[in-house]
Amino acid sequence: MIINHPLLGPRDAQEFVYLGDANLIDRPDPSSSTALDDFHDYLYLRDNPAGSHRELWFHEQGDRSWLVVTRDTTTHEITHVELASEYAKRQGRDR
Amino acid sequence: MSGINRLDGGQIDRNNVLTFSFDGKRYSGFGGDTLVSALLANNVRLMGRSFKYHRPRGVFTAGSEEPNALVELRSGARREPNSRATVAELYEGLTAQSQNRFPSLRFDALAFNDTLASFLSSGFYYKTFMWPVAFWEKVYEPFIRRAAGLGRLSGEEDPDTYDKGFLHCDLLIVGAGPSGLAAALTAGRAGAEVILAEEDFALGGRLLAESGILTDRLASDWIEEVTAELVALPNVRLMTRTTVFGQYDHGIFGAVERVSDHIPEPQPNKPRQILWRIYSKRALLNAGATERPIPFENNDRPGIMLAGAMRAYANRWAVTAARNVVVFTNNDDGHRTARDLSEKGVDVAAVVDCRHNAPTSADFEVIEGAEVIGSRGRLGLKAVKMRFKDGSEREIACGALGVAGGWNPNVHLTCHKRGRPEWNGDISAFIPVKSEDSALRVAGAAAGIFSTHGALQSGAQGAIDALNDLGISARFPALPEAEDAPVNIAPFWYVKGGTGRAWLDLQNDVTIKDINLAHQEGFRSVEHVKRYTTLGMATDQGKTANIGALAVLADIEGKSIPEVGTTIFRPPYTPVSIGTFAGRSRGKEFRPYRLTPSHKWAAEQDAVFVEVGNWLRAQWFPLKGETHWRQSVDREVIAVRKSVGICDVTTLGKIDVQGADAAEFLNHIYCNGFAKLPVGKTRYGLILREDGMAMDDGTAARLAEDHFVITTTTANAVSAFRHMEFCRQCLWPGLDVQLISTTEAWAQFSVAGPNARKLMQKIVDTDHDITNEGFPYMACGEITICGGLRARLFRISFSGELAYEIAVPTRYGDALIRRLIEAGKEFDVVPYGTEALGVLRIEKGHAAGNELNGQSTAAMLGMGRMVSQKKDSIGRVLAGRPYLQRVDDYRLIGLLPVNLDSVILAGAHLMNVGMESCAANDQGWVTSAAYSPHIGSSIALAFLKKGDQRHGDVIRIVNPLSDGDIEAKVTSPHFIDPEGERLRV
Amino acid sequence: MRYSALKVLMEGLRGNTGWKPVWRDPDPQPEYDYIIVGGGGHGLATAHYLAKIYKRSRIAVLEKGWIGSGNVGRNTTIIRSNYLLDGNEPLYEFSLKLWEGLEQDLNYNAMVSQRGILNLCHSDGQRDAFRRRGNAMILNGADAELLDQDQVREMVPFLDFKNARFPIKGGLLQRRGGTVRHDAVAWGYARSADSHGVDILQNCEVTGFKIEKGLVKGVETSRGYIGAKKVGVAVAGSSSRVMAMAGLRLPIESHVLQAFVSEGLKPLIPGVITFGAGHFYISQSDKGGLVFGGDIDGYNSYAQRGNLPVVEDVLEGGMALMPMIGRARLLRMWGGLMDMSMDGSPFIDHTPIEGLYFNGGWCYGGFKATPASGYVFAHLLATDMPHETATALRLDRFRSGAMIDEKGAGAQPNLH
Amino acid sequence: MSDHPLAPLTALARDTPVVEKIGGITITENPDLAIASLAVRHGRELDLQTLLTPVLGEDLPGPGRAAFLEDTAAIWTGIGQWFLMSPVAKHPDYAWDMKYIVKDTASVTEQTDGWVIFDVIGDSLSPLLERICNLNVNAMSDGDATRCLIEHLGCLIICRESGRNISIFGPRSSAASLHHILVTAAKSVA
Repeated sequence: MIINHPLLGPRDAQEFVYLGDANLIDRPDPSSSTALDDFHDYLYLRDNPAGSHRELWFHEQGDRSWLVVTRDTTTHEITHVELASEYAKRQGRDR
Repeated sequence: MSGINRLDGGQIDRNNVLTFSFDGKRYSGFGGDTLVSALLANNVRLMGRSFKYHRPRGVFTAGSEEPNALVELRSGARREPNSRATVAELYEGLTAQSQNRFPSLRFDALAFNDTLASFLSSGFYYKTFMWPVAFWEKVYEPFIRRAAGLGRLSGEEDPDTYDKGFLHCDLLIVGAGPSGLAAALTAGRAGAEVILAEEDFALGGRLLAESGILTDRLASDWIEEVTAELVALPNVRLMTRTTVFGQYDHGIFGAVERVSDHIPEPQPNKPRQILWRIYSKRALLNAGATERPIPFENNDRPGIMLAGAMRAYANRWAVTAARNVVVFTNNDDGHRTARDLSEKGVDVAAVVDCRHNAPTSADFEVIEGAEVIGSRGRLGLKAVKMRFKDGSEREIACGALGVAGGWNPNVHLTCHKRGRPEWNGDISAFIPVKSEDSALRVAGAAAGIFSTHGALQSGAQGAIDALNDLGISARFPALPEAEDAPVNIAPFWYVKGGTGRAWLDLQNDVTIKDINLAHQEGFRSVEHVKRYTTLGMATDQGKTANIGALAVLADIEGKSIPEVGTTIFRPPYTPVSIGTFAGRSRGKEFRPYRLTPSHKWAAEQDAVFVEVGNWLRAQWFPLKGETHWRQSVDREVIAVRKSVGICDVTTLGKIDVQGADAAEFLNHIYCNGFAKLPVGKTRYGLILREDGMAMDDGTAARLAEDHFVITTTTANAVSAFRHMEFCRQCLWPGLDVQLISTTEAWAQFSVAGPNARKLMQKIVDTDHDITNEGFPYMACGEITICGGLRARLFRISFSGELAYEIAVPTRYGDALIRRLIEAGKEFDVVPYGTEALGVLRIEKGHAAGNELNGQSTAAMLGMGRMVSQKKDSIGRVLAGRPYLQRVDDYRLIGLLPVNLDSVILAGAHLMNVGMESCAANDQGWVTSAAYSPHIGSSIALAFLKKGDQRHGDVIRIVNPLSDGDIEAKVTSPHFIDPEGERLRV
Repeated sequence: MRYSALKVLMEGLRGNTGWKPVWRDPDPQPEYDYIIVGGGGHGLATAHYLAKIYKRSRIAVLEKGWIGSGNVGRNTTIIRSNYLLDGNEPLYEFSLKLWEGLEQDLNYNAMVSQRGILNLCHSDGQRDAFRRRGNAMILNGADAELLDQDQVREMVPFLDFKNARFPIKGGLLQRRGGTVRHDAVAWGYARSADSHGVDILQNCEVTGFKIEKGLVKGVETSRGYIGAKKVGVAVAGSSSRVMAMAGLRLPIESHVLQAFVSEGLKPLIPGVITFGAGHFYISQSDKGGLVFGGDIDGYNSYAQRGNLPVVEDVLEGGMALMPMIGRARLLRMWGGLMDMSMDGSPFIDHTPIEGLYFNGGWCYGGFKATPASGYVFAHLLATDMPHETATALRLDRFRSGAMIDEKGAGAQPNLH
Repeated sequence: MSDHPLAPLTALARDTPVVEKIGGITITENPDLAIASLAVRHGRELDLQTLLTPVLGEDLPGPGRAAFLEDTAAIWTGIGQWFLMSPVAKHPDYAWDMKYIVKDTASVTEQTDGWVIFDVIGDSLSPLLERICNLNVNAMSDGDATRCLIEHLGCLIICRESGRNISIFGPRSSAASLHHILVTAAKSVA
């Protein structure tokens, strides 16, 4: 596969390490009263769609940036790639 | 003179006579021959035996789709079983043997199976061999295994090497027949980066196999002309002997280039083959088509072959399988074979055409509305039996039969991404579907365009369309005039009636009867039929067989072929040598080595090295006279405890953590607190996974308010860094923190033992105070040594002794170890390896890989209280789950054998005294064990249920693998200096 | 119809005209007591044991395509019970015992061949872990032997002992491990289930569940609505897709695992061998093909096909372990769809929806577990109690923290 | 300036750099480059630039690029991260010197000994490179700098002169393996 890195252009997927569902960015609030359940759902449950999937790839043999890649799990077609840090900031994680 | 079946003409070099041997008999052929063409020239028709019935077989095709003529090519360690003789280029001294026969090709004992055929029908083995129970492994299966299989591997290491590489192009053109050449010409002239890959050793495809299909010039002239132009174009890469075997995601194709298979052995330092991963923006498939047979009774005799192959042998290689031939056809193409052969002086006894409107010929008899219904000649065809339209029968003597059942486009590559071909009634064949991302287009016969004119035109147009996607404009080139005959075919899939066997899959011996039987037994889906009968599972993946089986199924079910369905092809297009995929990553080069800064010095000391991940580390340093590793290790351990030892600990992961928020960041990473760690101090830290289990441990040294250097275990260096980057970029992107690995940049040595300080004081520059007061336990700092070399000093200890870790730029590591050993002479300093390191840490009760195996909680490791509840760190929340907090969980303990002579083995399990040894009574297991020269016995660390409350108890250590069962006392995991006084002196 | 050597002989003499369909092709009934979703090995085995052992009736197996079209027909055919943890080992050992009696139980020769499985170790740490595992196996009633380097060399002299990057230090051997003809497992269970009255409904895709007040009533299918008292889902690979129709999210990801077969060769490799310093395992089929595989591609996928990097990784391992296979040719590569669970272990449990039961999350363990999986799933469906060998395989185990993590890799499916 | 007597070794554990000539290709170990990594602190991009411009004479290079100045080179290595390189002789303690310049606008880390550097020079390097790494060599122009995998090793390739002169940075501990890979490939295409 080839991942179109937002800064470096098309890169071989071999340079990346796959983590999984991009929802892993949305780490729950540990101080919440429902934290235990929230963390269980966050860490263990997956939509695992047959189709468009937002997922995390780490450019380990590249610039070491984490990317959020939107990829179809039935065709492997990649429709969108962005820096995970940008995505995370949009989710308000830098606050 | 080579061969009584040699004809005039052909693209062979008659001045280049090559001698070769088959089954020990010597023959000669010409340059440009394949093994098969040369054998046919020498009147050899019998070339192999079938898989199941061991039927005598001859060549069936003229290409890589060959099911029959499989041989063991070459000899010794270079022997290659199942080599398709149809594509084996002849070279001087080539040796080949027939395979899957015993004792000889002409007489094969296992041909006995053939007489039992009716008992060996499809799937018979599922129905028997069940009694007596024990007989399967002992009697039935060994026999079946010996009878099965095809060729033999040598059993020796492959002596050749293989390369791998990457290529990039705008347009990959697969196949260099008329459409491929036209495409290459078009794209090449447009200036695009083009790769033209051809599995054959010559360019031209069917142009080489036909005569007179270009009407305004000789095909050979045009090929020459085009080749010359393409060679001259710097943007075009011509790759012959290169098979594009698979299509993968995003325009990536796998190809194998056979660099040295046409010579006896590779040149020195050169590979036998190269695996190319071709990264293409667009690709065009011009893989041509494969002819299909018309099965009839005993249609598998040596001498019976595809008509197109018969024609190819005559035109390209100037050979015929026999001097008198018959052609059996359902379309005009068969007549072309008859015409070409009779023009070359071969006696065409008859053309049997099942159509009623067959074209006539002045040169040979055409019998229309007729069928071939049988054959004679066990080891070589003697005659075929045919049936006229009025039902009367006649036998025609002939040495070869060409069968023309029409052509199937080679759609294989279009299926590799799970694309399903669709039926085209005009040519009665499956043609490719357009790939959804248009990354792969198809042209020429592969697209079902069978005329030469159509192939040329569609090839050029395909290139223009593909380049158009890329914004490259290409112009339609001037192309030769060529025959443009329409496909004139009357679908006729197999000869009906008859009681004998008609073969569909020649290699796996699948007959029409087998398909009927499978269907009768309820195997109706195409996939079921394939799997039950093994149809299409042979080395040719059923290239000449599958369509016939579909036709049989269609007739049984009264459906059309597309209604019955199709089967898609998997990579590779043709089988690829396993060595090719491995490339140079073999033997010692399987993975790169990582060498420590003291490696050269350690090698000079005759150190014994051990693989730790990709690292090579000194395991121990044997002295003269030491005959057993234990002597060396014990000596090293004792020396550390008594005086001082030095160990290269460079392999530990080192990560530089800087930034205004570095401390807060580490507070998230480690379960214990770091915010308040003073500058100049080091602290042990435990990293949990988010699921609350221990991930890794190490130390963090605070060199400045905004600067930490942390260590990870050797094994987790990479994954821990990845994890920290995830936390930095994805979870806390607002923190001002920067990470970089410095593992490689620093050579780090542990100097441990009561005399460690004395030794260090000899190399640390005097303006640095490293007394216990000036540089206490867990201190860290940046210093200089040996008169000005910048270094880092950490007062940390893995051994439990007074110890320092000293780090210098890696290039000075070699000099430093030599200096330390020199300076340490007065203290009898010893270098110690990973074994002694292990003993020392077990004596001290430090957890390592065997304890930190991803299945341990902080509590199990005795660090439950370290998990700070005052802050948010990774893993804190889920570590609070009931099962991770249960009181009867395992706890790390020490074990001391009751009988000091008994040996404890890591991996043994723990049982209570007097209880039966079984899973239900399992109390835990030994994680690490060693002989402790300090204690004078075997000692161990273990996880024991409620172990923290059972110090002093006696427990059994059982090792059922070797019937071990000894008693041991449960102790604290700290065998030496539990109070940690030695660390602080 | 009973199969036997005599029957084969008689039919041979009669031109094989008397063989009957191995299973019927019935029309769906309006309602069944038990519906098994998924006509793979596990689903068919479940139906077989439900009917034969638990004497239940009115059972149907619903298969969206042709039976055995999933992983039972795509795997590398290995059977073994060499697991470490008490949550797993009893189930796989139970499975191995069922394999050992399978032909007689089914009257169908699935070619269960116990030629042994050898896991190689290349470091002291690996050997310690193997000793812990081997002992755990024996304590759970399985067989295991720990071999040193010489014993390994004697058993498989063709491995690379002289030039290895990661020298072989020993191995964990389970002699009762081996291989089975995978398709025959599906066909054998189908034939037996059918003979016990189970309706096997092919081309019958489940498109939805009918659930009222938290109680399952039946399933919508491509062949119409079918009512059911109890529904058991065994569709590993597609578990998330199917269970989503019942509104459930699972601790599962779907990944692709590639497998490979070489051209047929004369006997070369006795049993199953797994490389401990890379991703590679291999055996040789009765037909002579080398059957091998390695690790999953590592990304979520439903495509049933993989990519080249993993192919190369696997074959680099192969060449490192046995450089004699360099001139053997790779004939075919394909991909199977894995239910990768969050701790690498499966689930056999009821769901929050009454009457709906789930069997999945098998990672690569599915094929070897087929008989036991079917047996214990049948037990659960019939008795509503977990079978004694499957008490730990609960869907909600991550809430309590009772993971069954053989590899210690944590909640990351592609590491299991 | 330190005057300690400890003698350094090259990454190939020699006193002097190894030079290999194979066909038209020369592979030379280059131990003479001091390397410091630079990682900009949050929101200090402009401050860093201001402090560095006098030293570099130009802006830090962007993604995938390297800038060569008379005795300093800068390579983009990641978002907000660069390698700065200068002769060891001039900067035996490069990281310290750089930290002095950039102050608290960036994190500086010593990287000199994290790497082995092979300078590969020849008339046509693409036959060699296409055997070892997945780079579209023909598309690489002067000053391109990119990470890539070479036989399982994460490396950094800098294109000094397109197709004729490149530097390959590899992990120092694997210097011998990387050297073997390069030499083997060079012989294979020679």
